[in-house]
Amino acid sequence: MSTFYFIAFLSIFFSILVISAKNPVHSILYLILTFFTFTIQYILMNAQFLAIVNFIVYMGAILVLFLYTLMLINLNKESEPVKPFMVKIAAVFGGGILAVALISSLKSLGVSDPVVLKNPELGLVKNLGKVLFNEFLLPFEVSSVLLLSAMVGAVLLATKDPKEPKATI
Amino acid sequence: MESLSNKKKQLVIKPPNFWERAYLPAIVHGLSITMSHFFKKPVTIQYPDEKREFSENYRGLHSLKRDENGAERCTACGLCALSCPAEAITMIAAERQKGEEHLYREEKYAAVYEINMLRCIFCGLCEEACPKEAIYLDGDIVQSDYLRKDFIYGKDKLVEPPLNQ
Amino acid sequence: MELADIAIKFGLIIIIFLISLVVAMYSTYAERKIAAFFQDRVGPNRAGPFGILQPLADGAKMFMKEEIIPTNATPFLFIVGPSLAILTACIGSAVIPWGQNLVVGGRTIPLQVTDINVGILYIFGVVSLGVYGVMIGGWASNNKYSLLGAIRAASQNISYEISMGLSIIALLMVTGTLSLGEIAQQQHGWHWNVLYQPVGFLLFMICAFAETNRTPFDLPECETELVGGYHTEYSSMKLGFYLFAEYINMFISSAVMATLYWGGYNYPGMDWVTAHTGPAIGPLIGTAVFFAKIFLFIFFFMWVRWTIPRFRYDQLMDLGWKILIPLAIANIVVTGIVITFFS
Amino acid sequence: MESLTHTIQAVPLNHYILLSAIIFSIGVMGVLLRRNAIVIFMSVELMLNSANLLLTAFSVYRGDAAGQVFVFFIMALAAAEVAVGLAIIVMIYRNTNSIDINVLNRLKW
Repeated sequence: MSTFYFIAFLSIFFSILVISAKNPVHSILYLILTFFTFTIQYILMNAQFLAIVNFIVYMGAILVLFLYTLMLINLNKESEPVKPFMVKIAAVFGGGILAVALISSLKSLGVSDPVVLKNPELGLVKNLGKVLFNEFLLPFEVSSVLLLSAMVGAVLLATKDPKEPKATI
Repeated sequence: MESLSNKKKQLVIKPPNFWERAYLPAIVHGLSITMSHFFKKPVTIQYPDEKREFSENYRGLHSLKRDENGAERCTACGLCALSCPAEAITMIAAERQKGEEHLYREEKYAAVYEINMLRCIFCGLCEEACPKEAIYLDGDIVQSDYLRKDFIYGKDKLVEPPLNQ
Repeated sequence: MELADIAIKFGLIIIIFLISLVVAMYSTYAERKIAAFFQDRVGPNRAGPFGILQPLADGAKMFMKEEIIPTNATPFLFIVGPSLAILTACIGSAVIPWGQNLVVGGRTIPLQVTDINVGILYIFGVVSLGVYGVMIGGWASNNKYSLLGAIRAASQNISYEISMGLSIIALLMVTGTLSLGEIAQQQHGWHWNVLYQPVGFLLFMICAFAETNRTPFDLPECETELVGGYHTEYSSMKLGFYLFAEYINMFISSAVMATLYWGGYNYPGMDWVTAHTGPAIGPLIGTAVFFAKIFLFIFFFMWVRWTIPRFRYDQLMDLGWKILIPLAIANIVVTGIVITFFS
Repeated sequence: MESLTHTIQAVPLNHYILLSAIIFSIGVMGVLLRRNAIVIFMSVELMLNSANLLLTAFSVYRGDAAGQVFVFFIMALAAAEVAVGLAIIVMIYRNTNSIDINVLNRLKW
């Protein structure tokens, strides 16, 4: 039980560091840690498949891509000029208002039942696969089309225009 | 232009077929070549432990010879130093005193005889110039050392050890 | 769970860590010795008989060396990089089945740390994390060569992970389970998966070479182009960690290949041997066979290293994206057709 | 692993929602605060992930696998989004030599 609160604290801590770190590479590394805490949350809920997929897709592919792009662009530290102080205050204020609104609306609900794992098989590959390929077969296929189109789009966007050889990176 | 020797061969490079472009046969062939080397005897030798035999006319470290009585042959005539193209040899001559007949063969001998091994090119001209057959390049490889001055070999290193010892 | 079970599990973990470290240590020796044999040389033979103590001497040297952290490096990340590399290399061994259940004194001891039912995906995830060690280290060194090495490592790993995953999918269609323990059990006797999935094995092996940064694909650290790649700035034991992580990775990926495709601890005539030697010795023979397979694979890794020259960078990407991925997809399709119509 | 999961499951659903809400708000703040396009993108990922966590919690709470399948779809979507988004960012960087979003306020050239 207390594991959840500890991990939750860590997630919030690291996610604050993500948005406050000066160096973008550091904030990616903090994001990795945040996602790692999420993976632990999934394991605690016995969603093994999601935990591993979170591991592979988010930490292993998406964040590596982020890091890769950032290293490729190779920004200097001073290249991100800070926003004016008032804008910062306004941003924190806006985000805070959102958080307060969400939390206070949650407060009015009262305490709910605890999350109890009724069916320990729920998050296993076998069970998820059955649901995925019966009820959600069409969305699954559509998502494959989405991925394919994203791949083609990314290649199309990132390739240099052959007519303009002066493009540099 | 026509080639003079008519030995020129026209090389035709065919585009590789599918099997060749798969590269797998080539990789297997390469692997078999390296594997055949795996079982071959090593061609290297364990140098300080075992030494490869030198050829007959190998020219190594100099040695100053003694005659059949154990006396030094060198008479400090200076022909070797004169013939040395690298100017590696220096010597100081001295006169033989009474009672030193068993040490030096003639009346004149080399009190100091130095060869700078960093200058020496092991050409063997000193050996050929020597009228007394006193110097021969029949030794080993020159040892490595840490200081330049240690490469200047004196008589202590060059002269042959006495006969009956 | 009883205390004894926990103790046994703990002991097993320690033993597996020790074994993988010792194997990695002696892989460095084997690499030098085998390289020497392939090049008609003798190899290290000064430390101990046949140079058998050479890894210890190397380790001692690594410890003695001066620890250098470059002035402009990010000190914390500079240290995190190699630590992460060796950590991700080590934790992969948790799900590999090292042998059948051992029965000693009426107690059954599974020779596998944990048999989670997404074992392959776990290995896959650990492998995909391995690139972080390289990337963080390369970036934190604040050196152009290191950064180039890190970028190369990232793109290479991402590219080859895809075809690795696709080749595993074809295997999963045959086995029908994600648990490595079950996959090893299914290949009892002669039913090794390589007989059903030869193309898949080839793809997996090529990708394993790429993921462990071994020689035809060692572009992240190629010393002729990038000085030392991502570990240019490293010295002392931090460099040792990087080199060590590579050998542990090689050991683990050899073990995974042996488990997934070459029958794991199974060998023909296994039932007969187990019946004659008893349940305490029989599984250990299986484990020995498993290790023999692993060592064969490690030998193969080294054999390839001294045979095939390094790829050029665009050739590497072409191989990954234009050849291996279509081949893997074709393999999946053919496997599906065969399973649907012939079984 | 089963013994691990049985012991900890006594957290009220509210707290999962609370956690997700806080992380979502942090993501929003990140989008508003930063000017680096990649960091903004990462904040968006943070928001997506908080939704993932909540969906999983709901799925476990209801004993229904559909929520987890939905998380799977969100991950596929996020992968696609990242591929295209990073390609766009690289393209922007090539054209403007900066990934500061304030440079992009004109949207015409």
